[in-house]
Amino acid sequence: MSSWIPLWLHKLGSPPTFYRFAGTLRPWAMGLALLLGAIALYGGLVLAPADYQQGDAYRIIFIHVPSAWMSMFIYAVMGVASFIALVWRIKLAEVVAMESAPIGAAFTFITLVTGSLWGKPMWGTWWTWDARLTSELVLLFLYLGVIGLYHAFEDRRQGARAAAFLAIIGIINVPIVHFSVNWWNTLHQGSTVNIFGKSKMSWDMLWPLLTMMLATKFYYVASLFNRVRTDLLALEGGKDWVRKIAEDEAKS
Amino acid sequence: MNRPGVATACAAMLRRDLTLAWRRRGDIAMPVLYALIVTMLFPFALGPEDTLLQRIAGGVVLVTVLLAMLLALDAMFSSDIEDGSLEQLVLAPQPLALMLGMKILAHWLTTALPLIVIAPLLAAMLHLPGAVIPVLLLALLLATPLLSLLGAVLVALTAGTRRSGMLLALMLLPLCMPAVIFAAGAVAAAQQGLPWLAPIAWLAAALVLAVVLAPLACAAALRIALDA
Amino acid sequence: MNRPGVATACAAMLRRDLTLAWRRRGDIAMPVLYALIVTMLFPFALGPEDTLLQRIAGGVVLVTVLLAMLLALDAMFSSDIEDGSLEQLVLAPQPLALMLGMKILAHWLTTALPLIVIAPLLAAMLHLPGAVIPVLLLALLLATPLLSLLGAVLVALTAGTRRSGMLLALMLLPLCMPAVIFAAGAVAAAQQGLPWLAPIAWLAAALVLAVVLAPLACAAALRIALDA
Amino acid sequence: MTAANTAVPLLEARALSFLRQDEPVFAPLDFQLHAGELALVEGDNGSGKTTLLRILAGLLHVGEGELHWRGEPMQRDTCTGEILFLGHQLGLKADLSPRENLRIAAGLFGCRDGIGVAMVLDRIGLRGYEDEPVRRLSAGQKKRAALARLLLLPATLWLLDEPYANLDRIGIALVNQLLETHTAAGGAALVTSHGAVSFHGGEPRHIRMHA
Amino acid sequence: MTAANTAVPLLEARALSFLRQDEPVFAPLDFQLHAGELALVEGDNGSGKTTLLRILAGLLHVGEGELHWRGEPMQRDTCTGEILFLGHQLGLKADLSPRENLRIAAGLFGCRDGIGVAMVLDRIGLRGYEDEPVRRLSAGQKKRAALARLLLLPATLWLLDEPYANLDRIGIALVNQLLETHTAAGGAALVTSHGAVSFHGGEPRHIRMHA
Amino acid sequence: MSALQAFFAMGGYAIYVWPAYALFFIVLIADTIAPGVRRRRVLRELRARLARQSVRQNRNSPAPPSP
Ligand code: HEM
Ligand SMILES: Nc1ncnc2c1ncn2[C@@H]1O[C@H](COP(=O)(O)OP(=O)(O)OP(=O)(O)O)[C@@H](O)[C@H]1O
Ligand SMILES: Nc1ncnc2c1ncn2[C@@H]1O[C@H](COP(=O)(O)OP(=O)(O)OP(=O)(O)O)[C@@H](O)[C@H]1O
Ligand SMILES: [Mg+2]
Ligand SMILES: [Mg+2]
Repeated sequence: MSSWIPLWLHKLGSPPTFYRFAGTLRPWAMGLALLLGAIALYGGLVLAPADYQQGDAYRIIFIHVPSAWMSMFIYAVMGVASFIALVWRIKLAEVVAMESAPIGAAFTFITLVTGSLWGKPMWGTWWTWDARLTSELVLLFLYLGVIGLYHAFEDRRQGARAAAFLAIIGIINVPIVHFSVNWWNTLHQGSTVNIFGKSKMSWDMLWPLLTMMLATKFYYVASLFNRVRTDLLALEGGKDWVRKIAEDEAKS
Repeated sequence: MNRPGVATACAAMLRRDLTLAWRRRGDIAMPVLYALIVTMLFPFALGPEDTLLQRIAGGVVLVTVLLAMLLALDAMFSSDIEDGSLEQLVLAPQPLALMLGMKILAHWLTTALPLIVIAPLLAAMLHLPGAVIPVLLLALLLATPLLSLLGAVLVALTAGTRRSGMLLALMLLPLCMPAVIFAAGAVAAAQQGLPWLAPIAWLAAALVLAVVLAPLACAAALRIALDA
Repeated sequence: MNRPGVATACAAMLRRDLTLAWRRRGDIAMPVLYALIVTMLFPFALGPEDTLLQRIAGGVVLVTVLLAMLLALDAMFSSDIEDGSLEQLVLAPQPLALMLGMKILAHWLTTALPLIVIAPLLAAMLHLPGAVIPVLLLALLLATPLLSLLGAVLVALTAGTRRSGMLLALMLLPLCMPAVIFAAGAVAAAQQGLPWLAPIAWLAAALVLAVVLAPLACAAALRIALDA
Repeated sequence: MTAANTAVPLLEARALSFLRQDEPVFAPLDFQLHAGELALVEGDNGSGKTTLLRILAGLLHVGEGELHWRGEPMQRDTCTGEILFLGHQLGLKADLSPRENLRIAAGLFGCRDGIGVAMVLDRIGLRGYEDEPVRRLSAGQKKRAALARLLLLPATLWLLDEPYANLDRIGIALVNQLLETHTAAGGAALVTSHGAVSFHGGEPRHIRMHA
Repeated sequence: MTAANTAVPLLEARALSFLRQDEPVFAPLDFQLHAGELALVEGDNGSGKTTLLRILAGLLHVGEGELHWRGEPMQRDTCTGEILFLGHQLGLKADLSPRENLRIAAGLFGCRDGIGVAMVLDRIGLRGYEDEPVRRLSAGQKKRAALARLLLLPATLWLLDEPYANLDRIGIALVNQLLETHTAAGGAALVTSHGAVSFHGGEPRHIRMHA
Repeated sequence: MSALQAFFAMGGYAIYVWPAYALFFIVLIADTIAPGVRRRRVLRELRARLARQSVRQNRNSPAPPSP
C-alpha cells in the first residue's frame, strides 16, 4: 500500500473501522434519501404542470432519468473502485466495486422498464433496437456479468478481482450510452437537462428532477453501506472481530 | 544455457497449438460442419423459396459463422488448465501476453479461417447474390478475429470458475452484438447497392484496438484465474 | 451385505447426474442463453421486419433449439470417462443399459427441458402466431428426446476416438434431419391451418422405438470404447 | 465366506496375456489367487501392471490364455459386483463432496451391513472434509476419498492400482490395515505398488510382470 | 554458479503463510534455502505442501509474511526462468509425444548447453517411447516424460511435488541422482515426498508443515 | 371528477405512470431488504464453519484403527 494514501483513508480502509463507520452513517443517508425523495415526488407528481405535448405521461421522467443517471454513475464508481482494487489490492475497494453492481443493476432495470413504459404511449412501441436503448440493455448485461462472475468463483477475493477486471473492460459502454443520441440519430430524446448551462426544461419540472437525483445518490450511499457491511462479514470470516459479531448474534 | 528469443518462443507456441489442433483435426471440422448443417437445415425448416432465402442469406451466414466460432471458444484454455500446461506457460521466461496472442492466433487460424473459407459456399447455398460475397468475406475477416480476441479475454476471466458456460455467453452477447450489427450492416448495404465502407471501417478500428489490448487483458485475467 | 435394487440404483444415478448438473447450473443455462442469443441476433441480422420474422419464426426456433441441444451432447460421457467414473459404472452390478438410460434422461431434463420452456418466448420474440405455439411445443417434446437418445448412441460410439467432434456431427446430421423435417412440417402445417397430426405421429413412433433400443446400443458402444 | 486356501482358487490365470496392436503387452502369466490371499503385482514402469488389473476387472478383453473365477471361465456376469477396482483415475466426481461420491457408489454397489458413509469417511481420515467438493481436496485427501470405497462397498476381490501413491505414512498404514482385515475376512486382493508394502498378515504372493 | 552456503540465501521465507477464505492453510513458515541445498517438505496429507510449492513458484500470491529471492523481495520478474516447477498435474499434452512436449518446453524455457531432447529422453528411460502420444504411456512413463524437463531446461531452483510417485525403483534412483547432480552444480531444490528419500549428497534440510 | 381522481387518472396515462412508480419502489425496497437476509445467512454459515474447524483441529491424527 503506497505511502501517499493519507493515513485516515488507510485507517478507514480497514474492514472493522469501515464496518463501524458505515453503520453509523447509513441511517443518516437513508433518512436524507427518503426526505428528498418525498419532496421530489410531491414536486413532480403534484406541483409540476402537465407537459403541453406529452400530457401527464412525462411524469415518468422523475424516476426514469434519475435512475438512468444512477445506472451510469454507479458503473463509473464501480470502475474506479475496481481499478483501485486491482492495482493496490485493497479489500474495501473490491467490496465497494462488487456491492455497487447489484444496486447499479437495479437502477438499470428500472430505467429499462420505465423507459419502455414511457415508450409505449410516446413512440407506440415498448422496445426498438435504438442505440441508446440497446446500449442501456448492454449495460444491464455487463452488470449481470460482473455479479455472475463474482459469485462464480469459490474464492471471493479471486472472484472480486476477476469481476473487477470485467467491470473495467465494460466501462467503454458508459460513454456510448451517454453519447449514443449524439452519434446516431435515433428515437430517444437528446439532452434536455444541462446542469451548468441553460436547460431546455422549465424550472417547475427541473427542480423535482434534480431533487430526485440527489435522493437517489443518497439512497445509493445507504444501500452500498448496508451491502458492504454484509460482504465484509462474509469476507473476513476468519477474523476475530467477525467471529465476535457472529457469536454475539447467536446469543441474542 | 541458451534462453530462446521471443521469436523462437512465439514460433514454438504457435506450432504447439497448430500441432494439437491437427492431432484433433476432427474438432476443427466441427464448427465447419455445424455451420453447414445450420445452413442446410434452413431451407428445410423454411421451405425452399428462393426470394425468402435470398433475403435472409447474408444475415444467416453471419450469425451462423459467429455462433460456430463461439462453439470452439469455451475450450480455448480448459485443457491447458486441466493438464497443468498453463502453469508451465505462466512460469516461462517469456511475455505471457505475447504467448497468449499466439494461442489466440492459432485459435483463429483453426476455427475462423475454415469457416471463412466455406462462407462463400454457405452464401451460395442460400442464393446470396455473387456481388455481395466479397463484402461478406471482408466483414467476416474483420469480425471473426475481433470475436476471437474478445472471447479469449472473457474465457480467461471465467477460466477459474466452474460455471463458465453461462457467464461466457452472458458476457459475450453484449460484446459481440456491435460486431454483428456492423458486419450485417455492411452486407445489407452492399446488397441494396449502398456504400458499405463506414461499418467496415468501424470494425477495422475496433479490431486494431483489440489486437493491442486483448492479449494483455487476457494475460492479466489468466493470472487471476490461476490464483486459487 | 445389501445389494441395492434396480430402482434404487436408477434413482442414485439420476440423482447423481441432476446434482452434478445443478452444481454446474451455469452450464445448463448455456444452451438456453445460446438459443436466446441466436434468436435475438436474427432481428439484427435481418432487420426488424415483422412479416419476414413471422414467416421464418417456426423454422428458426426449431433449428435453434435442436442445435442448442447438440452443444451439450458432446460432453455427455467425456467427463465420466476422464475421471474414471464410467469404469465404476461398468463394473457395478446393475444393468448398464438402464443406468445409461437414466443418464440420457438426466441429460434431456437438464438441456432439452429448459429449452422447451423458453421456446414460447423465443417464438414470441419472432412474432410466431400464438395458435401455432402448442404444436411447436408438441413437436419439440417429441423431437428433443429423440435427439438425446440418438445423440447418446453416437457419442458413446465416438467416445473412444480422439476425433469425436467431426464424426459426431457427420453422423448426427443424417439422423436428425428427418426429425427436423417432420417437426418443421407439423409447425408449418399448423401455421397454414392444415392438419398436422401425421408428422407428429411419425415422430412419436420413432421416439418409442428409440426409447427401447438406444440405451442398449449405447451400453454396447461404451463397452467397446473402454476396451483400449 | 470361506477360509483361505480352499481347493478352488477364487481367481486363476493360465498363460494370460494381452495384445495391443497384435503385440503382447506382457509375457504370459500364470497365477492363482485364493480367498484370503494378497498378491503383489510387481514390475517396472510400463511392464503392464495397470493393464493386468484392467483385464481382471473385465474392462479389457483377455487377449490370449484363460481366466477362471471360482473355477469357471470368467465372464462379465459371473463375478458381477464381487470385484472392486481402484485405478489411476480415482472415479470421483470433482464437483461432488466425498459424502455424495460415496452415496452414489453405495447406490450402485450396495454397502456392507451396518456400515454408513459418515463412519467410513471418519475412519479414512476425512473428518471435517465430508462436504468439501473433491476438487478442493489435496492429492492425498482425494486418494483417501477413493479408498473409502474399500470400507463401504461389499466385494470379494480388490484390484488396487498403486493404492499407496500420494498417501502419507498414516494413510499407508491404514491401507495395510484395510488389506489385513479384508484378507482375514476371506477376501482377496491384487495390489500393484513400487514402494515397500509392510503387510503383516502372512507373506503375500508375488506376481512379476515382464514387459 | 556459487558454492553451497554463501551468505545470501537463494530463497528465504519469513513468517510465510497463505490464506484461503481468510484462514491460514498452514502455520507460518520460516526457512532459508542456499544454493547447493536440498530441502524436503514434509507433512501429512492436506498440510499444505502443494500450496507452499505453488506459492514459491509464483502461481499463488503470498498471503502474509515475506519471500525473498537472492536477498530481494520476490517478484514475478526477479526470478523468471530460474524456477522449474513440477506439480501433481504434469503439464504434458496428452495428444503430443514426449519428444514434442519437450521441444515445446525447450522453446519456451530454453535448454541447457549441449543437451538435446533425444539424449534426455534416453537418459530418463523413455527410449522407444519418444514418439508415442503421452496418452498411451503408463503412469510411470508419463511421470518420466515430465521429469525429463529437469534434465533439459536450465533452472536454479527446482520445486518438485511428489516426484517419486508412480515411479519404479530405477526411476526413484534416477530422481535421487538428478537431485545430487543438480545440488552439486550449485542448484537448489524443494521436494515434497511421503516415501523415504535416500539422498546421498549431504543431509537435506527439512521443512515441516503443520496444518 | 375529483382532484384526487384526476391525480390518479394521470391524464389517461395511469396504466403507464403508476406501474413505473410501483416498480421503482418495489425494486428499491427489495434492494434494501436483501442484504439483511444475506447477513443472517452469512453469520449462520460462519458459525457452521467455526464448528467444522474445531472438528478438524480436534481430529486425532491417526484414524482410530478398529476392524
Ligand atoms: C426502454 C426505453 C428507454 C431506455 C433504455 C432509456 C434510457 C435512457 C438513459 C440511459 C438515459 C440517460 C442518458 C444520459 O443522461 O446520458 C435516458 C435519459 C432520458 N430519457 Fe430515456 N430511455 C428510454 C425511453 C425513453 C422514452 C420513451 C422517453 C420519452 C419519450 C425518454 C426520455 C428521456 C429523457 C427526457 C432523458 C433525459 C435526457 C437528458 O437530459 O440527458 N426515454 N434514457
Ligand atoms: N491406452 C494405451 N494405448 C496403448 N498403449 C498403452 C496404453 N496404456 C498403456 N500402454 C502401454 O502398455 C504398456 C503397459 O502399460 P501399463 O499402464 O499397464 O504399465 P504399468 O505396469 O501400469 O506401469 P506404471 O508402473 O508406470 O503404472 C506400456 O508400455 C504402455 O506404454
Ligand atoms: N483449490 C483448493 N481450494 C480450496 N482448498 C484447497 C484447494 N487445494 C487444496 N485445498 C486445501 O488446502 C489444504 C492444503 O492442501 P495441499 O494440496 O497444499 O496439501 P498437500 O500437503 O499437498 O497434501 P497431499 O500430501 O495430500 O498432496 C488442504 O486442506 C486442502 O483441502
Ligand atoms: Mg500403472
Ligand atoms: Mg500435494
